[in-house]
Amino acid sequence: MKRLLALVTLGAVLAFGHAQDPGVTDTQVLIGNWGPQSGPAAAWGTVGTAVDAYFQYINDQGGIHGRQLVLATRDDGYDPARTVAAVRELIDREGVFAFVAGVGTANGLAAMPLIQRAGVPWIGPATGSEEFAENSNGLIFATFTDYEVEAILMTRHAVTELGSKNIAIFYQNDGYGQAGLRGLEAEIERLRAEGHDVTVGDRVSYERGTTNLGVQALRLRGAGADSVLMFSDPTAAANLVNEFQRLDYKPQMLATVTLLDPSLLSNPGMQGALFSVFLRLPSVIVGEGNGDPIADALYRDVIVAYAPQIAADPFRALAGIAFAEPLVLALEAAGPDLTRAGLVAALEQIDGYQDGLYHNLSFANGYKGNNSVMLLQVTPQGLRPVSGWLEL
Amino acid sequence: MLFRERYEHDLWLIRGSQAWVAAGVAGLFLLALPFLFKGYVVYNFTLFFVYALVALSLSVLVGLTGQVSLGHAGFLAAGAYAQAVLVSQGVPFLLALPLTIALVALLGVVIGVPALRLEGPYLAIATLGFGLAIQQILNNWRLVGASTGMLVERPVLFGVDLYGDTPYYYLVLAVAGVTTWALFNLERSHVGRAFRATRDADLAAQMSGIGLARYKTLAFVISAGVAGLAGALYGPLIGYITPESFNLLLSIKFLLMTIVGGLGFLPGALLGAGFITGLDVWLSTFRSWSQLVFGVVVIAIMMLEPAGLYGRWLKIKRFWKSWPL
Amino acid sequence: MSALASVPRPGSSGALGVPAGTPLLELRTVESGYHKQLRVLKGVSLKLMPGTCVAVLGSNGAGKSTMLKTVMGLIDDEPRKGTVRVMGRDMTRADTERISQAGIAYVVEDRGMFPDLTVGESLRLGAYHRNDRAEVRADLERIFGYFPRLAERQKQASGTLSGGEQQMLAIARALMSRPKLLMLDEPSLGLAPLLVEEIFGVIREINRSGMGILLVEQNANQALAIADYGYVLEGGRFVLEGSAEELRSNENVQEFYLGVRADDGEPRLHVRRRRRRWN
Amino acid sequence: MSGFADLLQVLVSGASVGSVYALVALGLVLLYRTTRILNFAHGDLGVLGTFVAYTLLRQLDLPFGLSFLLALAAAGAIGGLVYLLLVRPAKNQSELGLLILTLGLALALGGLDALLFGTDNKVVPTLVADRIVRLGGASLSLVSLVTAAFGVVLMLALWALLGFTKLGVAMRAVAQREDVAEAMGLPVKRVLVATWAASAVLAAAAALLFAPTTLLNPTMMLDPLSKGFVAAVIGGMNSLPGAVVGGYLLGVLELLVGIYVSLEFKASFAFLVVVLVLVLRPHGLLGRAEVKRV
Repeated sequence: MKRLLALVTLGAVLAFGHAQDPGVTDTQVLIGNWGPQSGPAAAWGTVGTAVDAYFQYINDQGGIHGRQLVLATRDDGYDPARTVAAVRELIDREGVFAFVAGVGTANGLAAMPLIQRAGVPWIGPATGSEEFAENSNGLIFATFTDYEVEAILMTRHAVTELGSKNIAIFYQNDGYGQAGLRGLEAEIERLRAEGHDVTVGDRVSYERGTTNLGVQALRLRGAGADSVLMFSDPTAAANLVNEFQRLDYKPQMLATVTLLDPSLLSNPGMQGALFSVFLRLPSVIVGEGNGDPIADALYRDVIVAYAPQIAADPFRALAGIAFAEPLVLALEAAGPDLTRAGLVAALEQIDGYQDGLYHNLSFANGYKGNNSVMLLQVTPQGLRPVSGWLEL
Repeated sequence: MLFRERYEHDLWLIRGSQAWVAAGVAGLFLLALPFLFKGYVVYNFTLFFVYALVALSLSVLVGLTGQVSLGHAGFLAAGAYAQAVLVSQGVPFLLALPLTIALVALLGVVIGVPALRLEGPYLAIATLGFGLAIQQILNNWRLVGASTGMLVERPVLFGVDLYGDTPYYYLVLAVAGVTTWALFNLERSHVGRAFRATRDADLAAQMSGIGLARYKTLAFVISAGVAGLAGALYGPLIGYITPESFNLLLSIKFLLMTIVGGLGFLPGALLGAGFITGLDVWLSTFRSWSQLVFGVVVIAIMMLEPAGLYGRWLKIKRFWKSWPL
Repeated sequence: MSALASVPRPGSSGALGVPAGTPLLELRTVESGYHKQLRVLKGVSLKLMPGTCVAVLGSNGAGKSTMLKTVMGLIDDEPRKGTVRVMGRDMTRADTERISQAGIAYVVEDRGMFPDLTVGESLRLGAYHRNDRAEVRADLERIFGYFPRLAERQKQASGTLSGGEQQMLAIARALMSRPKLLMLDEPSLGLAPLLVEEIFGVIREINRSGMGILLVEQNANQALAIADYGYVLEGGRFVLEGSAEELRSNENVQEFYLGVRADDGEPRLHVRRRRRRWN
Repeated sequence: MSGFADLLQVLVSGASVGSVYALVALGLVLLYRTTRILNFAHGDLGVLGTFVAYTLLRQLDLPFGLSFLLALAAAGAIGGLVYLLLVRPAKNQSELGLLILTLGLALALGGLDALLFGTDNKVVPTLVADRIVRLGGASLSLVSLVTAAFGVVLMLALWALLGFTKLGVAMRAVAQREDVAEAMGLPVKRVLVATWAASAVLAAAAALLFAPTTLLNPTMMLDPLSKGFVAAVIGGMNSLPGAVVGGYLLGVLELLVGIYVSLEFKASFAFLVVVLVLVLRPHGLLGRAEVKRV
């Protein structure tokens, strides 16, 4: 046991005694990432591909302080056990400097203790769970507007702007959907206290992966809700909307950013629905000529140019870039002598940054870098903004 | 020794001096492993031990008694959650371990009794349903964090904090080693022979006085208990459990392990668990190709070697032993 | 039985261009078995001329069924040695389908019912490879005339038939393919003696209508009663062959297959089992 | 929820999903009773067929009906090839080994779909433009009615094939006694190819009918496949009418449970039904015990 202890101490001395942090050489920075490239959630593999494309784009511009960005990405098949394995390997063997994106709430929660123990910064978890920012310990920098905030902002808009009296929610029975439910209930209570006449019509859940959603549609129609918040995945939403049409039921739908899927936008049943987004959107999503110029440029120069295979999934692709954006900003700001401490300090300096995909990126007041959403409406001409940037 | 010449040969767990040397080398390698490799290798070996326990438990059920289960992730989940809840209620880790085994074994009775009446595809689909049902129950059970899941801490045992890779590796190695040894012995005991008899000829076994129902249920109980034990080790290993993790794909992987390894041979389950765990690690860098390659590898094994990897190993061994005969 | 003449006649052999005097089936030193390791047939040779009925006698495990399966090409990669010729053409290790279409029909040992198929469906299945619909219908009518009981049960599931009816259906189904050679594996198995009489009567009439018959039997009495020629199969070899007459009069055959006891006067219980000595 | 209109609504919605379950179950049972293979690649064969249809529609701009038919044909061909290239060469495999083979195939096909067609969600148009038909206070969608009708047509076609054609009768014969069928000189190999092909066509038809109500992606058929297994088991793995009954029963019961009992319970309900049915009738509602040959 003594010898073991000696070995460990020696290792620790070596690690801390070293001038430079792992993953950094004079010519490159190694960044880690995981995501499902196989299995039921494989669509989210797009995020990793987009980050890789973004890195290549940056590298072709000369890299950052002469260093090339290299992405080491692992497929975890959405299985937390494999996420843990992948993260260990990325830390121990690959020696990554930082993590970026990383898909899945459960996967992220399983990886979080490892990442924190190793003191690796993690930028832009690709999930809207609030857990990551709340347990940041100065290492995790979240940019996804969390689901609860999203629900609050959507509810507030429905009641104060659209005059909704009876709001129901259709949610996936998991952390994501339940965060939406919490947000809805909290905001309704607050609004009622303010004197608004509004009730929660019904809380209708479904289990992830199920496809027979006729009951949910019948229940929502039965509740007579004039607005329905949708905290589901695109497949379930498509199912539900098709059922709505069959039942001839047309509530005002308010959908989360997760539902911003091209396939759903083209669904005739989604006409008039509102989508909340936390990113600037390109023309390919909102319709020719309506796109934000920053988003348009990134879509064209990064996605179409470097990863055309994911161009059909523009939202997840841009989200990938968005998760990596603060990292690139901070690497730039941290200067040529790159250390993890330096990177974290640079990240914490980001305050009110508006030139990227976010409306207002700020880590000055906490590790939730982004708390704003914008609502867009599906019209025959494409997505049209119906609100400015809403913030808590 | 090429052929078994006496009945006692069947009773030896390890045959011949070469085998002893091989087993010794393997044992030494496993003991020294944390000093030779980095943390992620140690982690993957620990995960392999846990999966090997599940594969063994499934091999007892499928290989020895011929009852299929497509829901073993359910037993793993039950074990992981039972252990986590017990520990969070203040039950010491080592005491929680046997309690978990007992609880999950009890669940095995609950599943095993109705399973008596089922066979073939009916049992496969019913157990598949069991796995999904466990997932759904956990997903809606607020006490265990519902879909959010539970954080699982690693224990401190006898003053050693098992937080590190190495101490936990040794704990799992010890538990898995003892369990494997026990199961290998079980296979050769009269219980093991009775299991096989129920598999090979229901009718004949019944006539020769083997209580068919008793042994079939017993197999479920043992299998569930061992899978539950694996679950109890799995939770602290990953550090975080959610119902989502114990999905159908995991159950399928366990079945793959037992069958790819070689059905009906317990060593085959070990080989299969090692193979599938390794394949996952290897394929994690394959990006979008990983699933296709995984599927093709499985197909290839099943087409080329009906008896699985262990069958191939036996053939190679026989070839070299009889060479140049 | 007035329906004698109405049994489907084998297709005129001249049409196939098979010269007269060519055996329907000829085995030359055939060796066969299972899984490459087990050798069951250890070199058997047999010849079956058109229109004749040949019986192969043998006890359990002698290799009778293996021989028929080998002829039909039902055992993969067998026969390992020797040749099988059907109507002069080499059919060694050929596809079962091809062998069947060359004109051999095989009635398996347990009668091989498709329990859920009706009698009518089973019979039409026998004519699977024939496209002459009118002829098939005519054959069906003729066979119903021949087995009136099957006609009554046309719409009945074949799994619900009695044992004797199932055997009739098995034979009728085989006839529907208009074979030139009918191979029967123990048609008497598990049937009451009266039924056995009836079935063998039918087989004889089929034979008289010109169809070759290869009959594999343990019931030597019945088999030799209708056969022209016979072989005795033991341990994978033919130990004796000859005309039905010769076999019937052979002492060994009498004792071991016909159940005629050699009258040596000694009390039965004390008789040491005699060793069979062929040659 | 109460009243006749609502009940009618439930029945129609349930029957629409039920016809998808029934088609899936029918394909599974057709294959199982002939080959004793529990085909876990069934859903993925269907998805592949749907991707073919999608490609023909979107890339080659072929008319809808033609794309649909060509996709069914392609699925049939793929099913036949699966038998010839994978299952037949592995004939020394045990039943469980073959099950694993189909699991491997399911993973491989899913991976292939993701590589060839992408993992993003795609929209497959419906057979007819949707319209709401009012009936006794319930609103019925034309698409669900057409879906249900098309499902029934396919089932009738299968019934006709098995009952009245030579090939169909041979398929049933091979299902009952493959050894005898072979000894009779029936073209067993071709019959098995046809069985695999017919099963794959049913899978593709189910997926094609289902795709418009959801979104097309490589994992689209996961849930309908597991429900199809449930329906098949409820009805009896060797009974084709059982598969149809099981499918519709499950589709309607699921909705009733969701409305009158609990939504959270709905998803695991299917398997509770399985356990209940199997405890009472271990071989399904219309299935029969398989005779063990000793």
